[in-house]
Amino acid sequence: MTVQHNFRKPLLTTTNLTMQFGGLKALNSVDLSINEGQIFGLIGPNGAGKTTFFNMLTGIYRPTSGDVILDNTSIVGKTPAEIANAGTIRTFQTCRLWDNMSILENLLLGTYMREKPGLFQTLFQYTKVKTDFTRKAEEALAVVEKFDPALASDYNRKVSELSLVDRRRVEISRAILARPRLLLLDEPAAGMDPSETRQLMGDITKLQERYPKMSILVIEHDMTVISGMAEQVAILNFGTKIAQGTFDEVKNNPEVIAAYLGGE
Amino acid sequence: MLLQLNSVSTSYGKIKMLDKVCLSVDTGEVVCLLGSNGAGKSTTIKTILGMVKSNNGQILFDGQDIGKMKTYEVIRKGISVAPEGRRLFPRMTVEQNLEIGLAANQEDSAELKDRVYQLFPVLKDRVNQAAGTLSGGEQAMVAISRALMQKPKLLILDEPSFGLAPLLVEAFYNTIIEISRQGTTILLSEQNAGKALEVSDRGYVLQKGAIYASGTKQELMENDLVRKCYLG
Amino acid sequence: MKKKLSLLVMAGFLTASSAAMAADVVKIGFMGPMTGANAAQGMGAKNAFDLAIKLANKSGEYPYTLETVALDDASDPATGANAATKLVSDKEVVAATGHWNSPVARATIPIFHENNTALIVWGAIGVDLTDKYGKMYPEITRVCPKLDAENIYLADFLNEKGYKTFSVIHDNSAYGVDCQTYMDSSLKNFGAEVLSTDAINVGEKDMMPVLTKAVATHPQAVYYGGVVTEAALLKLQMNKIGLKNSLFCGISGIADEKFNEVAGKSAEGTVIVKPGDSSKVAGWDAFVAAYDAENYSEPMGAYGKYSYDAANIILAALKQVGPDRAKVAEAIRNIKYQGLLGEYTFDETGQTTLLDMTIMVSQDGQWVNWEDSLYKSGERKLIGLK
Amino acid sequence: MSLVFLLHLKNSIMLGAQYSLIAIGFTLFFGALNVVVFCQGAFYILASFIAAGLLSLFMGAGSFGPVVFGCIVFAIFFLAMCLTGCVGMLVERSTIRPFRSAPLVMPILSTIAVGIVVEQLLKLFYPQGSNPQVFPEVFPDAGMMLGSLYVSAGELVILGTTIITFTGIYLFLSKTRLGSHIVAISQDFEAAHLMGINVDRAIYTTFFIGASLAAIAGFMNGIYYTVFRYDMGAMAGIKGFSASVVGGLGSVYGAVIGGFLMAFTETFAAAYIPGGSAIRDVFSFGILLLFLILRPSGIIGQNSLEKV
Amino acid sequence: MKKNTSPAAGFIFSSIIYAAVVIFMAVDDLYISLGLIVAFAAGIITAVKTGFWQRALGSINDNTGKMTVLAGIFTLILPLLFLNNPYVIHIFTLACIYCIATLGLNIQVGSAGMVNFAQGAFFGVGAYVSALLDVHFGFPFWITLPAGMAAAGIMGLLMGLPTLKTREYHLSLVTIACAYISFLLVMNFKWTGGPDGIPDISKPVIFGMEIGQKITLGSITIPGVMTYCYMVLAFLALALIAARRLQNSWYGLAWNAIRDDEISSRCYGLSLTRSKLEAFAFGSIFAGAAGALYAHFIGFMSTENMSFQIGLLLVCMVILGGMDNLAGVLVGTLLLIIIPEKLRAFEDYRMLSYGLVLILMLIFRPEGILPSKPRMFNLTGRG
Repeated sequence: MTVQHNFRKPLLTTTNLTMQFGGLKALNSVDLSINEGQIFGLIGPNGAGKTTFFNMLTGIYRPTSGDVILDNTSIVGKTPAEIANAGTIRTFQTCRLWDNMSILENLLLGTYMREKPGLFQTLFQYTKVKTDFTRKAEEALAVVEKFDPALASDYNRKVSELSLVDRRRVEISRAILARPRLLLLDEPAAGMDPSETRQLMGDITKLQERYPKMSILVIEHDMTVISGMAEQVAILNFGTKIAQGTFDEVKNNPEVIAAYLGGE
Repeated sequence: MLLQLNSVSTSYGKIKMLDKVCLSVDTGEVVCLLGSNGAGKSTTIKTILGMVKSNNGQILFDGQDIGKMKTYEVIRKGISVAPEGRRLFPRMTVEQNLEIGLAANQEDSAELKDRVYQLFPVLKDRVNQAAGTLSGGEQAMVAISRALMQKPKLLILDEPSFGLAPLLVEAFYNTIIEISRQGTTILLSEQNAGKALEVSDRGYVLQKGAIYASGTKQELMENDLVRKCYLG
Repeated sequence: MKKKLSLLVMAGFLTASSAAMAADVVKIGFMGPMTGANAAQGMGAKNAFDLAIKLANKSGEYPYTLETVALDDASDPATGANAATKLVSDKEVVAATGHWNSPVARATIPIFHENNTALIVWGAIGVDLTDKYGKMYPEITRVCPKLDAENIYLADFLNEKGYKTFSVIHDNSAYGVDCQTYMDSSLKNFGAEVLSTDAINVGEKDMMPVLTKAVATHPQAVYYGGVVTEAALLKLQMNKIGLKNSLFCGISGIADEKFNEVAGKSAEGTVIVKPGDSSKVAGWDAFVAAYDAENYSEPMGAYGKYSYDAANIILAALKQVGPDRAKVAEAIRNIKYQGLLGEYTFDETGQTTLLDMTIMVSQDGQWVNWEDSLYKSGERKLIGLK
Repeated sequence: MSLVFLLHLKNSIMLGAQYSLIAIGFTLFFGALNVVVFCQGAFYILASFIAAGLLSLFMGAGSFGPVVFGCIVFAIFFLAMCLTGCVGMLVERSTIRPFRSAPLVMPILSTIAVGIVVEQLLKLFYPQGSNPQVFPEVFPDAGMMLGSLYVSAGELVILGTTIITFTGIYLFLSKTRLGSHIVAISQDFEAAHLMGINVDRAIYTTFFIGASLAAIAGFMNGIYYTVFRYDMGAMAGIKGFSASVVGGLGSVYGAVIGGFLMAFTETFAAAYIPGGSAIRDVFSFGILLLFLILRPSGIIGQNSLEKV
Repeated sequence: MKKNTSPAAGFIFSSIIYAAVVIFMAVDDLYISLGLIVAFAAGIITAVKTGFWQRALGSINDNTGKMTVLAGIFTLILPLLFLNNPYVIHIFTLACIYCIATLGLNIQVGSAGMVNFAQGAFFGVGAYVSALLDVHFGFPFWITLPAGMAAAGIMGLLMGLPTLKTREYHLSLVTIACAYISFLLVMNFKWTGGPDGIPDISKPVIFGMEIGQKITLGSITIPGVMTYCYMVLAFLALALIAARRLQNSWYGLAWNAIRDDEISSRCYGLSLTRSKLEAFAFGSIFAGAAGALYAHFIGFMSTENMSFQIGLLLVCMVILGGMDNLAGVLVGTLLLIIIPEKLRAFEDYRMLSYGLVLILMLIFRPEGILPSKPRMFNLTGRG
């Protein structure tokens, strides 16, 4: 049994979540519970099923069995768009931005789910659309500025021209602009050097402070990266959750050491 | 030197993927390539195999410049690969998968098949099963067997422990040692540094597309930064 | 700056074109398909038209130079409308003749009417062109026979020969549908029976389903309303599927040597009706000689004589009233003109009263006038008669 | 069964054979490159032109004994097929390979454009190209009775060719090394690369075969319907593509089933629905739309998961 | 964003282009037309080589407001220049009608990345519905036009349905199938006039005045086509405004997003179903409007004008001009309407050249003559 470290209500719960591709059990009966306002780390080596887990939480894959409850409602069978509207937003390991669009366009689209002018305003009251854009653009740039002011000043640049680190920053800003209740970050530090990683993790922690009700689920293969920030971590290996708890608890779990640190 | 990369750089569009990578693998060695996701391990392998063309630098294999060759030519020179994520042909049987491995090799298949069945006896019972229906461990075996069917001088293993249960990982690394002992040079790309260094003679650590550290097994294990970053 | 410059240039162009107006030139328009699938028909007619104008210029009977403005309608109503607009935009054009396709004519007729310019239809045979528009608009006349006339003529002929049961197949073009309508009513008028009616797509190659349906009814004759390609295919596939003993017949849409060429041996004995065989008309040989003398690269085709006569009718009207659009149009309507094919007058719908029709039969790979054929003489027997 | 029904059945089999062959080509191309090659119809009609041209040249050259005649006819068909295959390879090199990593719409558009170009070139530069062309009658005017149904020599040849071609394709893909490479490419393009398969050569082969299959379908069209025209390719291509989608894009068996299903629908709708013959295409496309709404993966298609 | 480029280069550039277009339209001779095309191409190459092209385009981009006014004036003057030559106005009007259709098609092909070959069919639906209501029921143009637009929009939605679960290649096939199906159905039903088409479609009436009727003012006769031309221009202006607003709104952003990356879009709450259906519906409404304008302009509508070839032609226009760039779309449409009309003698080579142009464009300049660019936001106090 996992130990509850606080009494905030759970936002996301998975029960017996299983995904099978042909003969391959990518995920085997995973139970997980994430509370409101929590930073949760999901750790495991490559191929442990972390990304598959995300794909099920966001509706891209339909689980073979098991259930995903977001805020007391099952999201199994819902489309990714519906799940996003319910408050789950993710980033991608390979950084899926809209490559032919500018930084600002990408960021603006992050706010897509919020209230916005409809068809009538678009066609007949275009100034409303303009002011809406301006307002949201200002907000978007304020967010991305926190990561890198250079990005905010060069907002008309195509994202395909950006470096990997900058793309990652744009992607995370875009996710935040969607005001998620549950933010899923898929290896946000991939391709960064240790100092960049540290900075990013610091930024994420600050984010959590700014939006205290938002829960963040971070995938990492390297547990040291999130050691400082995650309140809870769960370890996945070969599709099975092998441990859960605070970083220190998990770190000393013999099974984890055996599996994850390679038997040292 | 069997394989040598002299200051190889690669970029994808405007984004730089590899930055002056120098790397060498000697005959008979097991060399590991370490680094976290996105550090450039896969790009390095793709560049060696000619899937991605390098902008500059030189790639020598067996004394020949393979930097401008097409992938299949590189592979026919004697490099074979068990790719990341296995990449089996899911609707083909195990046997058919192995036979595809012969693409670069015109030799008698029976002998080669015997050799892999000796390494992985389990596969013998699965010969006519579609590869997509195998379990994760079996798929990993097929992937390596398929690469071995090419009788490579250099075997590249890209994340072979991907998604494997700890027990299997252990067994797997034993097999790698066995393959190496039979005389195949191995370049091993791993995220799991501890495990990989255990079986390697030497290693390179990649970070943001550049070689960040290199040395023998001992040197790397003792390197503070490497320990801190990759060994937990 | 540059804007003004461009306006100047523009103004220059306009002055240049209006200067040309002063010259003594009278233009007569020709429209027809000069590109696309029906280009052969259109080019032949254009050449014959051109010949008429050339001869008129040579005759010296006109105090101005006559000029042909030949425009392509590409068998497409929209293109035809463009061409018609171009013609009426040119103030020197006094009258025009046009079109092989009825839909194109339907699109251009209102344009000519609005501009009080005469249009003589030389090749489109849709009934409504005169029955409806000719009646409404005095500008519209036609020198070729209407589609129903051809069908009545054919039905009459076959009835006389003793054909009583028919299968009617038509393509789904305007032409095909009209053929079906008029053939159907004509056959019924003569007491014949239509056993099956079926439509095919233009461009269809697989006639087997419709033919198979026809096989079941054992008709004495299969009538096809459509054009050459599909007709040849039908005839070829008829022989394959067991309709060898039914007559194949049609109207002028099939009247092309291409049919015999494509259908090969299977074509033998096909009966069609087409606009008159003119070889017996007085003055025909002189006309052909004149045409040949001009060394046109395309043969005259079946409709050349109509566009030739249409041109001459316009010229005659021009001679009577001078180059004025409205007057020319009026004069054409009331004309009595001895043309190549006979004396032209127009009834109240603008349709020529000249009836010019011949039965042809395919004999040894050629269309032969019924009167001269081995079938008439009894050496060969028409298919499908008991 | 009445004779009329049998005749309709024969018609649909003859048509289905053509659709299936074209559809197999689509499926092979799609497997190899994940592209839809919209100019399959152009190969189909091009082959008819080449074969008919060569045949009429040869038949005008004089008379031959039946054995020599047969051999030469066969050689001409083979030559026309190979030429079409080469055009297929050329098309791959010039208008499909440049778009291998481009958005999917690019090869769609470029192959549609190639289809137009081939069609127009035939129309404009083949002697009398815009006219209907007669396919020379090379088979004896004989046949046999199957019950009450007469089957001509040409039709028997078509049937035989269909069976031989289907078997040949099956054997090629399952028993030969090159065939298995093509299958491997269709299952995982990158892995095939990594196994040392000369992917470009295998793709050339695929295009050669695909275009040749379209060529065979073109010959069948000529033999059965005797007349063809430059603009008949486009529709045949679209029908073949529809057939491969109905059957399940990527599956050779699916293509065969889809081809016959489309042909049956079309022929019987034309035959038994009043007024159906003029709008027969509406029925076959209707089947396509139904499948896309209800079962987009086709009869034998498997749903593939998107890689994220 | 620097905004100090002078409008001069843009003015000179557009004036030259305008003059060239006007001269080209005025010339009637085939060989002069050909010569002009060659000269024009040479001019463009020189302009690109000397950098004038880039400078001019930059200047136009930076002075959008002034340039729009200039373009507006140019366009309004154009018909007046050809007072004596209604034929040119006729062609220009046709081109403008097609522009409305391609603006709609651009929503699908350019913005949302869905190649739609059925735009010709939607054009036809708009035209037929409007024409049938007019001819059979005598409804005025101002009712039949919206009806035609609505019918086309509904058709667009229906066609969108089978494409929802499918991918690019299926989508193209569906549109091709729909183009053929609608063509065949219209062709084979009696109440659509069948192959005979619908003749005698009336002209629109506004304030008791029939548009398209010639007006005589003293010695000057204004040809009927002139008034129709201005009406079409008014519609084109409306269509442009609507297209621009859609493009620069949440709709446009969403379409671009689903074009670039469907999965990513879905994960940000964009409903593919909704966006695609909207793209189909809006795009076909434009086509429906164009069709209705066409039918009442020519006064005759037949199936030739809704064939698959028309759809193909429209796609060519969008690709040639520049996908997702409204100005580009207009340029592409004008080029592909006016040049073939001038080179009618080469009509037989038209399809061949479309095919070749399409291949060459895709290989060498897939972004079209005027490539699309990211939306430029000018935020105060930034950059």
